[in-house]
Amino acid sequence: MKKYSGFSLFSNALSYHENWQKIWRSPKPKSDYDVIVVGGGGHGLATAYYLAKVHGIRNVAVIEKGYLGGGNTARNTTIIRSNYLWDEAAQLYELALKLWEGLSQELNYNVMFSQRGVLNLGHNLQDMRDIERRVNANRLNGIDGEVVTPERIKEIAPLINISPDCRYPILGASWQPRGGTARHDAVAWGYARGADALGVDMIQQTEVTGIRRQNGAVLGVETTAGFIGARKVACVTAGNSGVVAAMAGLRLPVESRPLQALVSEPVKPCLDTVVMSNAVHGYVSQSDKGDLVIGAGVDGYNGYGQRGSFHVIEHTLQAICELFPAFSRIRMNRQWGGVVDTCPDACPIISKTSVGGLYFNCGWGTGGFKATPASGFVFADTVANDHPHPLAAAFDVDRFNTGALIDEHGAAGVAH
Amino acid sequence: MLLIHCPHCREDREEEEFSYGGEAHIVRPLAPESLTDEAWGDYLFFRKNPRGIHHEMWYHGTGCRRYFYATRNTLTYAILETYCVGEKPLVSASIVSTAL
Amino acid sequence: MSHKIALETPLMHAYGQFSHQQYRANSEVTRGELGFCVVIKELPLCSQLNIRGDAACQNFTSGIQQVLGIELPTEPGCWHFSAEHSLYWLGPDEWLLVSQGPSPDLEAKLRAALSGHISLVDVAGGQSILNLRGAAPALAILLKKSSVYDFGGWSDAVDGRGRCAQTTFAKASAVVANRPDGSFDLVVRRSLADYIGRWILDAGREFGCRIEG
Amino acid sequence: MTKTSQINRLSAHVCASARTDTSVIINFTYNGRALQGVAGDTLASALLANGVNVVGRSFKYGRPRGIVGHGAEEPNAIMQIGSGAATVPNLKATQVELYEGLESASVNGWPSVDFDLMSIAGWFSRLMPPGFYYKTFMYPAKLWMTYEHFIRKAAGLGRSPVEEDPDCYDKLNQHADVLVIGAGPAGLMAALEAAYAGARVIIVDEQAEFGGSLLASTQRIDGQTAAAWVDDTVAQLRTFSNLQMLPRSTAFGYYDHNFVGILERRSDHLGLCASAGSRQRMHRVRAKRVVLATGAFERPLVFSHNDIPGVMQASSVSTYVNRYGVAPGNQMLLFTCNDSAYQTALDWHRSGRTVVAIVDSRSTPNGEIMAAVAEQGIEVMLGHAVIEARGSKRVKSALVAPINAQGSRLVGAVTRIACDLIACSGGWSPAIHLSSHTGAKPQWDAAIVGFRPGSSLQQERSAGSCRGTYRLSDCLTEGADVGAQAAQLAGFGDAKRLFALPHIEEYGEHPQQALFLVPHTKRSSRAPSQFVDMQLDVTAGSIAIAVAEGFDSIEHVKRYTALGFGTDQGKLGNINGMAILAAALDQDIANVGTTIFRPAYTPTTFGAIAGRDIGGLFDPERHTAAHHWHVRQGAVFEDVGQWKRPWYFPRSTASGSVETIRAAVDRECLAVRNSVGILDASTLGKIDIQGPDAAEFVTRMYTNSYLKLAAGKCRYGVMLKEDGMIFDDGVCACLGDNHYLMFTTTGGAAGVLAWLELWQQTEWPELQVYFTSVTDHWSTATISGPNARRVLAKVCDDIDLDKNAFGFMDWRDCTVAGVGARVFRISFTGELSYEINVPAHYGRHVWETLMAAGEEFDITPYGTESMHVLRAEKGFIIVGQDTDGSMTPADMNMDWVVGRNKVFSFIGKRSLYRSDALRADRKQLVGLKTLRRSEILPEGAQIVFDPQQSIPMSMQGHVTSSYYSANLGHSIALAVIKGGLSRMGQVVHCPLADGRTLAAEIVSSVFYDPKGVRQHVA
Repeated sequence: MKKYSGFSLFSNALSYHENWQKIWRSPKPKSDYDVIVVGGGGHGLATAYYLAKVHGIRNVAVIEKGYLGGGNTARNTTIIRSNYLWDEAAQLYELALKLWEGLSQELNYNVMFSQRGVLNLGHNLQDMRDIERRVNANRLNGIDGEVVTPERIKEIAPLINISPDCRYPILGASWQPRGGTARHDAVAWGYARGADALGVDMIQQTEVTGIRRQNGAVLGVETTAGFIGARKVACVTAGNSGVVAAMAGLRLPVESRPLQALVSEPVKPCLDTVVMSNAVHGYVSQSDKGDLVIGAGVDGYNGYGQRGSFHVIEHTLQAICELFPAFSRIRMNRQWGGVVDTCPDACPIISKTSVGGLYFNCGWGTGGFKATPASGFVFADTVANDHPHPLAAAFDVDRFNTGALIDEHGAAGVAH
Repeated sequence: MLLIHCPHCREDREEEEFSYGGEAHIVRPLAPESLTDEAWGDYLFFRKNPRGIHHEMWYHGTGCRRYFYATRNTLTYAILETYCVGEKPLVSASIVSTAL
Repeated sequence: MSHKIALETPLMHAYGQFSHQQYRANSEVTRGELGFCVVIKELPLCSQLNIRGDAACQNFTSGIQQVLGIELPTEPGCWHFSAEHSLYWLGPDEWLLVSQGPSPDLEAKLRAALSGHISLVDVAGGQSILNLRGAAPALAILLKKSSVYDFGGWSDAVDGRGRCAQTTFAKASAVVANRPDGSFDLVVRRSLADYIGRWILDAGREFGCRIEG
Repeated sequence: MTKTSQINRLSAHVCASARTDTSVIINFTYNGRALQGVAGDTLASALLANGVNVVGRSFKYGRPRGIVGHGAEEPNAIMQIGSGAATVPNLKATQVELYEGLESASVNGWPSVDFDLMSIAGWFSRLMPPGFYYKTFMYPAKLWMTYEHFIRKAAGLGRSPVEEDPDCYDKLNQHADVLVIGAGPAGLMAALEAAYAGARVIIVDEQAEFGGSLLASTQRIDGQTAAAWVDDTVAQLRTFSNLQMLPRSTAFGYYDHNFVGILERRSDHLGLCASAGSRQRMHRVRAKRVVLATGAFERPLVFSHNDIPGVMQASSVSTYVNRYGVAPGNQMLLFTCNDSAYQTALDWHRSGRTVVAIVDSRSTPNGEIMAAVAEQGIEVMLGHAVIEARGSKRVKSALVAPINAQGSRLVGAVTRIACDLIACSGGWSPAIHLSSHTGAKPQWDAAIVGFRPGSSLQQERSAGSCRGTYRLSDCLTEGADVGAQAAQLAGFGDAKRLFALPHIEEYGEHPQQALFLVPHTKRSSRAPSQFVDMQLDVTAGSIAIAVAEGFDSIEHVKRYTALGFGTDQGKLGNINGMAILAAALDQDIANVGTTIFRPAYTPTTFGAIAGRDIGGLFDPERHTAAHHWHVRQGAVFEDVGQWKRPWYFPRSTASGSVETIRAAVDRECLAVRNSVGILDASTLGKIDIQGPDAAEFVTRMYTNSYLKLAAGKCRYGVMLKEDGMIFDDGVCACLGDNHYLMFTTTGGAAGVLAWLELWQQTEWPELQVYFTSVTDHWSTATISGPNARRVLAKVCDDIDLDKNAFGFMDWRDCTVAGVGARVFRISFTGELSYEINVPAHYGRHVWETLMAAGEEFDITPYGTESMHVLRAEKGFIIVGQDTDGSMTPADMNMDWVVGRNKVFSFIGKRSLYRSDALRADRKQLVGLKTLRRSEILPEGAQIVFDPQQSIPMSMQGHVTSSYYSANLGHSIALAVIKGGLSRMGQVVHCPLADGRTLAAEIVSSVFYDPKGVRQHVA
């Protein structure tokens, strides 16, 4: 792999950029592989990368029905944080955050990981109790975070409205300075380039249509390009996980829902952090291009259409205008939707299955992007050793039978 | 943005009046205590979640307060029918696939 | 020991409140001297019963008819009324009965007349009825601002019967019914009456809008 | 009229068709310069009239840019309009109607748009290929945030306002039989036919005037000018009461089930000021049928330096001349590959300015219009192309060369032609955006060299040029037919056309040539920049580089080069970009396909999408009957769900200052324990339950049984979800045979009712039971404390209040303050308590009567905070605070409320036997006493056993509730701790953020009156 640098940029400029190396080969699929990763999104590409890099398993193919990084990787609002409540989740997301902090150098590809901090706002007394509880847990887990006052919030995000007179005044927030955003496409491309350089085959525009099994173990996958053999099949297909699981006669405790987002027209820098509010349902950050990147809540119904309902967008922008009254005159440039696979406890499934050599990594719901490096890291380890990585053990699908759920929905609204 | 025909109000109504009730026709086991953890977990959490024809439940909360069923394509969002509790759907995945 | 009993409807404190803005080119209507195109009138307290029962059951429907002198609306989205009673269709087995003036023995009369699986619940304290009247097109526009329902698709109310729908109103809900005089009645939850009053004043600002008792 | 500044304004007699009124002067400013325009101008036409060349600087290279278009497609003329709170960033000058006093400024360029230091970047443009930032700024890692700081500064267009929006916005929910989008020739005819058929019709157009392309047309319809025909037709539409016309209204998104979002700009054209009405209004239209008549965009031609000011769309030049009476230049060179653009030469010629030549890439065109051009003596260069524009801030000349028939390479010498305006036309692209929002896949049609709308997933049809029908007569016919059909499909008319179609003279046309990238003497990677997407500086060269690097899908190229990501959403650039990519990949355009079209068609104001539901109306506020009394008392409120509940009632002290929350809560709590307090408990959910199977049903819902509960009695119950976790709790009373009243938590009311309905309607329809919400019907005043009975006795004399006659957990119907009431003797404080329920319209009266009656006992109103303290002293839980959706009754030390031997398996029972629910080390509810009694544990503090351990610490639980108890004289806390119930007496530690570690002892969760004698006080 030819290294990227200011120098390589300069030398390529001299030759009118006509001699850049292809970012990845586009090989014809081999007849069989040690591992086939189904799904060429960020998590799948990261899985392939760490299989090759950490475990030396290089006879690997990533099979993607569309183009690499074209699913939720291309559709999310790129927020990165690790301030989760429960130990199991917090440790997983914190591993991700640590990997993010060195990812551009690891991949020699600038993923523009921008640690401008994340605010999670509280609007009522129970919000604040939950924030205290979460931040204390984070601190004792070695994760940065503090509870901040409205005045401090105003310093961090000067255009925010901390007036006590509005319908749901801001009472405080949790603040994780190490959180931030990254350039989503670059993450997929960087992992793909890195994996390709280690010998992983990127098979695009090829759809897996079946999972061939024998005596309870996988033999490979049927695809639109024919059968491809594999000793192990690792499925990382997010919203389509239920569909792929069905190919192996499995059901999952996931439901696929539309999740919508939107961007404004680009404006000069006016928001230098990520602001999230669960209570009023909206989150916003500003990209390096200047767009306000805004995320909505999950739509109420199952849907694979990569479209949601407009009233969800309306509600989200009401929340944004509540938090930032000055943004009311800014305009929405583009809106879109993704398909998120939601679990009952809002935590992922990283798991072996009842089928030998078949593994699933799914159920990330609305929170997958931030976990990309750790998801790939622990899943690669689980696949390589056919045994859950210590940080993945708690996310076995069996928890839905034993009842050992990890409820990251946070505390329910206070009663009485 | 869905427009849903309420079989009780006998009108097309806006999605904002309804809330989604999840997969339809999941029958609660008669003797839960006799089930294994797996069987009970399956009833609690595991769903068909199909990409295509889906029989699902809706609640007309801002309307007649009745639950009813809909057969909806989860890819195109087209609602093929709505029907009352106790009724059977006329459209099923197999019918549609053979129709294609 | 005796007490002077003070009654209070939910919007009483807001009578006389109004919204009014100087005319602008982008308002649909020009207002007369009065300056108010829409008037919200909170109707005086009356008895309200929530009725549940089986519309297919003969002696249920006839029992209602016999006690109230009006036919139970079994057609979805309809309400029937006489000078004394109004019956609103709320659902396939649910109706709202509104009767003018206090009629404490009405529930007892109905219970006596109705047999089988029924439910009668006094909800008079929990709801308030607001009458919206106004000049066209102000009233129609106000309803379009406030609800996703297509009131424009309704046939006009005639004496004794009209259309009604339980639907969204602002971010709350209401039972909306049309009257023969072209005005509309809103049945709203008591706790939300303040909110809905404020909403209508705000949405009706460009027409001029007033709350009265 | 004065023409001091308007050097390009044509006099009225030269251009009679103009819709502008040169007799009405309008003053405005551009970058501080005072300029003049006339009535009917857009900001763009006014700027052109004033000879303004440079209106912006490009995003990446800082190149000077001028106006190229006349509508939504404009990529360059991006303006900051107005100043102060009402300023708006990023408006397209081509869409801004001019008004007196308008302030405009270009959004890029420092120190000025004419001299921009960023243009230095242009010199290094070769160092900025697509995605260059992915390849650089990586080392040293810690410097990235610094690099990024400067990248961010350079990015962005206009500036966000910094003050609250002074305007308001609203919405109309509209329902139409036929919605017609676009009021050009096809749309007008469609609306006419549909309205005549009797359908409810709405017709919208984004421009101030209806007419679309006809407003700038010199064609004659039925012998009159196109504009006159438009005026007649619009007048005719006005006569229909079933038709609504919405000018200045943009359909920005087409959503499922024929829901269309439309933004109407109501006061922007009047000037920027807080309008008393709404500035903009969103129409949420649900239509039975939709007719799309959205027109087409002229396609630019891609040649070197085609971004220099003075290179414009041919149709835009015609529009400025014919509609606005503005000639943006003097010496025009027309570059085309089709017949339609020849009209621009005729228009320009008529305006009295010079047509230098027509450069036509086709070698043997023979359209009828060529004769008309020849008549005017205009030179035509066939088989030639403009390969490069020359000039810096304005075109000075064009390099022209002969090209082969395929338009793929040059076949002769380059000549230089002087001109100051190059009008270009690469043919037309249908505006298929809205059709594509529905998920319809655009279909490439080589015959029209463009994408037609795909087969639709919604109830819509396209008509006119948005489906590739370009001849005016065909547009009118198609519009009429589609309109009549739409009406019929919506249930009106017989789909037959009712209006006679007008007669039109049209030229016979020669086919256009597909020309997407004009060849240069150098290949694209080395030729002077050939711009594809001007707003984002995407060139043909950068697409070539992306392909060379292995990005071979259109989505990858779009994301890698940013093609089409601008605020114009690639209306001009996308098709050329896709075609150039297809060529680079050696595929045909149909294979490469388009990127996905997303709303918004044009940028849509946040405030308009939010509507009125902001500020005080953001979410409904629910008030109790005594709310206004609480307000008058100066209560501080807490949001609980949508309810406003008094949190505490601070008194002003003698010194005039107001009590702190601590002082107020201490006082309120002491009052309840020592005399009597009064709480507004009206917000608790209440559900009336009637029917023969009521008892059985209630028993299935709660963990305990109600089969034997007698009339007049109450019982406390807990509800689980099927996963075994607590989700609500409350008291349920038996009112009589088959009749119950269920209390729920304030937040849980709606959810519990829906939950009951769910099970009854869908799982157990055979159970005969009805549920009715009576939450709002009852106003509840809870009087609590040793003097509660004495207070009640003063206002209630028709029942025996003796503690045995009216026992704990009993209820009675009686008369309170002269009002029929239902009184429950239940207690959430542990004191003698009565919950007095009366119909809400008596609520205020009864509350005030109780206050008067309690005066001698110094009855004290208390709020939710004191309620929380008092119940915590008793160890009563609050669902949602002490539980979090992962707690079973056993975890709450409440096994006593679980009827494990009930006949029927209650909801959630099975889950209590799952292996995880049986773990010994589950978190369990206990009490905590700080070792230093004055210290109060923070709620949410995490609990560890060993404070010395290093991070990460092993956390054993957390504090769920914590207060200072004035009654006990020390702090108390509730917590959930792993295996807590078997750890009584052990000391645990709470390491806090401020560095302190508080130690506390695990004790019983019941701190006060453990025997519960106080609620039985005589």
